[in-house]
Amino acid sequence: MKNPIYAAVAIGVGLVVLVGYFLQIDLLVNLRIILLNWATILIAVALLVGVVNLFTVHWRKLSTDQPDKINSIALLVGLTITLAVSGWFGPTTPISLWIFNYIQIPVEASLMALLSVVLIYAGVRLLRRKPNLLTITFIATAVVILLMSGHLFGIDIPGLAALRIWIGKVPAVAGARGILLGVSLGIIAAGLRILMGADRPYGEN
Amino acid sequence: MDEIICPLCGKSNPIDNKYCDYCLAYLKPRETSEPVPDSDTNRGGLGGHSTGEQAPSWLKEIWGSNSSDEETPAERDLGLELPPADTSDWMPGSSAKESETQQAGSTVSPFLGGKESDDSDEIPAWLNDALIEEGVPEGQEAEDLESQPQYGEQDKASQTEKNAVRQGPGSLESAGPLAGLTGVLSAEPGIARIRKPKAYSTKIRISDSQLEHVKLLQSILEEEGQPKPLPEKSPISQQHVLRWSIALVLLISVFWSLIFSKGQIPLPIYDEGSAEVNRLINQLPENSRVLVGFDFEPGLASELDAAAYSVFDHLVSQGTLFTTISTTPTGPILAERFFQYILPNEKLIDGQDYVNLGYLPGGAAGLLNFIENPPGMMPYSIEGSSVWATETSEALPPVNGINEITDFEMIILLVDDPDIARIWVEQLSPYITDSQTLTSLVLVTSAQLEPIVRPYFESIPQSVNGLVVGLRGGSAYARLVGGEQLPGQFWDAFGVGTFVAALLILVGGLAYYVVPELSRTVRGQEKVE
Amino acid sequence: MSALYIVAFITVLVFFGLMLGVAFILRRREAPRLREIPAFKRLHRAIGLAVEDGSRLHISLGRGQMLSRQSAIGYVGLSILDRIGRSTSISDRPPVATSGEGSLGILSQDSQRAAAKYLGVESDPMWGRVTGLTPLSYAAGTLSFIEEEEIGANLLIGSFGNEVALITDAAERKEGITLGGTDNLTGQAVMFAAAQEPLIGEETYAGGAYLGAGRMHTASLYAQDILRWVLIGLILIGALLKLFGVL
Amino acid sequence: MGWADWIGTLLGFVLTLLVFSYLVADNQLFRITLHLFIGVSAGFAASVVIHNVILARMLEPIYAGERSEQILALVPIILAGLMFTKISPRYAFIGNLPMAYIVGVSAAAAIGGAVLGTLIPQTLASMNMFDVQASQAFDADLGLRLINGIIILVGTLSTLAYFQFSSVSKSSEKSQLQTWIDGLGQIGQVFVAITFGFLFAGVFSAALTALIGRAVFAVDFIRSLAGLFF
Repeated sequence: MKNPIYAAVAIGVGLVVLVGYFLQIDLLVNLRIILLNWATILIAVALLVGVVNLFTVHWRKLSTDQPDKINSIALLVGLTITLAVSGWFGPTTPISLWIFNYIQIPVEASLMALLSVVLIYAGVRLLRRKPNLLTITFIATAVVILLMSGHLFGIDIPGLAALRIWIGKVPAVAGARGILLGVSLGIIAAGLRILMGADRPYGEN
Repeated sequence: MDEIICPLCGKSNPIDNKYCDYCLAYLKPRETSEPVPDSDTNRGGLGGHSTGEQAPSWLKEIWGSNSSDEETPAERDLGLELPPADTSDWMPGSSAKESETQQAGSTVSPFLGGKESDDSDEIPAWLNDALIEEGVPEGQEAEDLESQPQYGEQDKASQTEKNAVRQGPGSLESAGPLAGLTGVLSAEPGIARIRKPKAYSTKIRISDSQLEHVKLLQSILEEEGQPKPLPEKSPISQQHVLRWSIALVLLISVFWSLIFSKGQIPLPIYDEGSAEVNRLINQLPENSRVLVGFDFEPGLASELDAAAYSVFDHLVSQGTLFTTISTTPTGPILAERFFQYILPNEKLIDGQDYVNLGYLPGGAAGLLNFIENPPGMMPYSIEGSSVWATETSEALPPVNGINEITDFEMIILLVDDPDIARIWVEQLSPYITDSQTLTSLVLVTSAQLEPIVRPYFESIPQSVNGLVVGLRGGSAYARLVGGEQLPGQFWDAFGVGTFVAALLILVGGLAYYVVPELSRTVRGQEKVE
Repeated sequence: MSALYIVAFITVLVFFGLMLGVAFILRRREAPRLREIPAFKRLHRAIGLAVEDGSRLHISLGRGQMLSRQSAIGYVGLSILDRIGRSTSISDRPPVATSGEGSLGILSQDSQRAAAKYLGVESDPMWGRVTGLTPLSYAAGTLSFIEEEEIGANLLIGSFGNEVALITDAAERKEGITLGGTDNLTGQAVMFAAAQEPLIGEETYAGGAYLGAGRMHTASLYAQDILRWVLIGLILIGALLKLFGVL
Repeated sequence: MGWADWIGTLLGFVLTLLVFSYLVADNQLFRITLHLFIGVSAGFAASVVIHNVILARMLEPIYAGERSEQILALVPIILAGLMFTKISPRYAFIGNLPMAYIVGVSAAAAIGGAVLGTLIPQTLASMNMFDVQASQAFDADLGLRLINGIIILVGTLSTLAYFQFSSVSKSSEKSQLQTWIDGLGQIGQVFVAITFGFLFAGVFSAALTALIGRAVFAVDFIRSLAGLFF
């Protein structure tokens, strides 16, 4: 048996906030600000629930003695120590910054560095995978922009620098604007489905 | 008019007809050389007549069927058969049918271009079974072929009886116990129907070439049945080789340029955006209050550090006070790190030179609330100390006199995410574009954001007043204001890296497309999919 | 300023009305056919395979911030997860959802629980996981999830940035299919190059309609199409009026 | 550089090498490093949220706020408490209320953001490119600006048309209108490809800078290490 209360809450609160966005009536605007404030706190709490979920998933892996439990140990150790240290001393104290500078930054920056190889690999295989007008234009643009992003060893190819700026100012903007407008239509539709009660991602029972 | 009844079909034909107009049977008996038995004449004039003259040859043969192997013309023309004299078997005409099949075989043989083979040992069992399954059981062909003449012969039998009756009582029985009597109804037609069934070959007749095909098919089917071991998956695939090659080329080029670069390549010349940032910072009064949004991921710290380094160096030299805020949880730590470790000047003092408001949850909604009411939304610093002016305490210098977002002289956003950049710009746009507002918005972004943020800079009126994009922008700014340590360190390797990447994508992509061996893995994978 | 807000409000009301109207019409009339999108065609095949051979389907919901525009793509991902969950839970390996944001993680577990209840099977909390809470740590967690589990197809529908390339690369190393889309422009650009079947821009939001998630999904698609042409017309007219100095 | 920094730099160097080992092949050490990183980043996110939101914005008003603030502060605390029941599958249903609340508010925020933040501003921006009066005030080369404006307009509209989902032709064969729409979509595809190509190059530039950053870090570390012994 579905419980209509949750749908009523979602729709009611959503409509109040939505109308509060558009109609600049003090009562509605203030109500919107309060509701949004509560929501921002809840989103932060949800992040903590997410941390607990992460912890329990790996704790369960550990307790069920799965083959990759060493990974779970690493995660749990990292999470516990960081949370304990930065939670107790504060996230911006020198000891927390030490963990941040020497563990998080090196790993995360290295993952970003891996991305450079992954992206070239994807670019190399793209033409074989999808040999069409879209791909050829994509590759041609990417190559021109890449060439003009660097110093090209001091060689100045006339017009190429201007071409890079023009692509960034005109056709790239046109495509981006078209995509953003289309996406905004999609966002409105998805949001309205929630406010109509057609989509109910929250549990209902 | 005179007419003659056809002895076969019973239809009347003109008397002078030799053949029946309907069934082409002989209407008149042939002349036979069969001698009239003397006994007939010796019987003393009882109206006896020679069978050879009066009785049609077909009837005569029915009478004396056992002794005659000779076919009548009608039999020849219609293919009627008589039982062989020597047969004890009830099924008739097997020998005739065999000769018929033999004949068929001999006609097929030259056409197939090979000698016939009816050796069933050479034909796989499954093919025989298949034939049986397909409704062609052994001897079936024989039955089919036999059934047709039987009906024909039944008709013919009834006709023969009719004709025999028409011949009238004058006919003389020449054989059996009733020999000599006339008007005897012949039992022959009925008996004549009982024949030895034809024996047909139950073997499939196929040529050598057909047999070869059959054997080939059999071998293919047998191979299909055999389980084949899966091909050993090579631990090193084409993908691995390609990845390794790309990584090797890129790493070598980057390290090479870092180690052996002489720093001869000049930094890029400033562009419109960075020049505008420089102008705006130069216009800032001393101890001006700047709000800085640290909204990038630690993974891109290198790029944003390099891009923002000279800008902040310039700001610090102007005696600017900073207030930092982030919409990402790691932002406050990045801000602290930037002020404590990255900037070249002596360390800035927290709470005096800068204040870290910390993390602002709630994305766009949270940001909107903060823009509308900064003190109300972020009352404390990340350390939990009070920041804004209250009854009991004074505001910290960086936020002294700040009640609204437009009280800041400048807002600088360090961002790597297009959505976060757009949220900031769109929420601030009404204030920035307002002609009454003196606050300017400057973006220091990752290179990937250029086509997203540039329109805001190009728009009229401007939603973004200054723009420094990526390492290139940071290097251009560094060249403009001097302070080339950090960007200068990166610029040479960056140029080499982008050049190598463009080359790899262009040349490698074409080679991968043209040379099929290289792309085998992809095709294989696509097949799998 | 306030006029702008009124125009915005009217736009939303018109959209709302159009969706309801089209949904009402679709109750009686057969919906016009939609253009073919290869990624959804491939997804249908992948779902079929998941049901047949019990291969696991991985649905990645991204790490979009709630209370922003990014939440919408998260809801699209959740409705697709719900749809697929109800169709593939009959296999012995139901789909697993990974997410990089707390509330998305909770919602994915709710969705999995609802699907399991609908099919009368026992739900497992491991079917909806949070694999990381910052963009790159989420990518790292999803990457190792793909490496550790036997995944048939990876559907990436949510808010992803450039880090999505690491996920698609891991999937490719395991010879799994990757398809999906995102609202993030840089994420789209990367996915276009790295994913086998990328969805471009607005296409991602059509997932529910293409998977038969309900009449309202189809209705909203037709409403989008109508408003698209209204928007095109308005821009053209507005540009001309601006050019001639009327506006 | 103090001993703590030395250890830290060494640790950072080792972790960098372990991550780069993924380029050779996926391996256990790489996965351990990833999991360590996931744990650390989650720990930081949690502690920032605890300090910045839970303590400063959720609990502080209860102690320091006025009566009205205290009452208002109770609502998120109660909802947060309900949300924590989601941790247990058995009592998860209790947490549906705060989730429904979040979903409703975020849906509204998404719609508001899309209409006020993207739809209307981008539409107006597309029109404003042809604002002759404003352009004359700012731009000397009006002709070039108009040509660029026309290209952007064509690109924007054709890209928008490219996303058309429903077919306008009733039968299986294309109507003339459908052919036009498809043709417009083809033009839009080219603009989409150019945008993606530009963004792709930008993403690579960012990743390359990160690679250079790691390379600089490694070279500096090795140089300083060599300086210790030689």
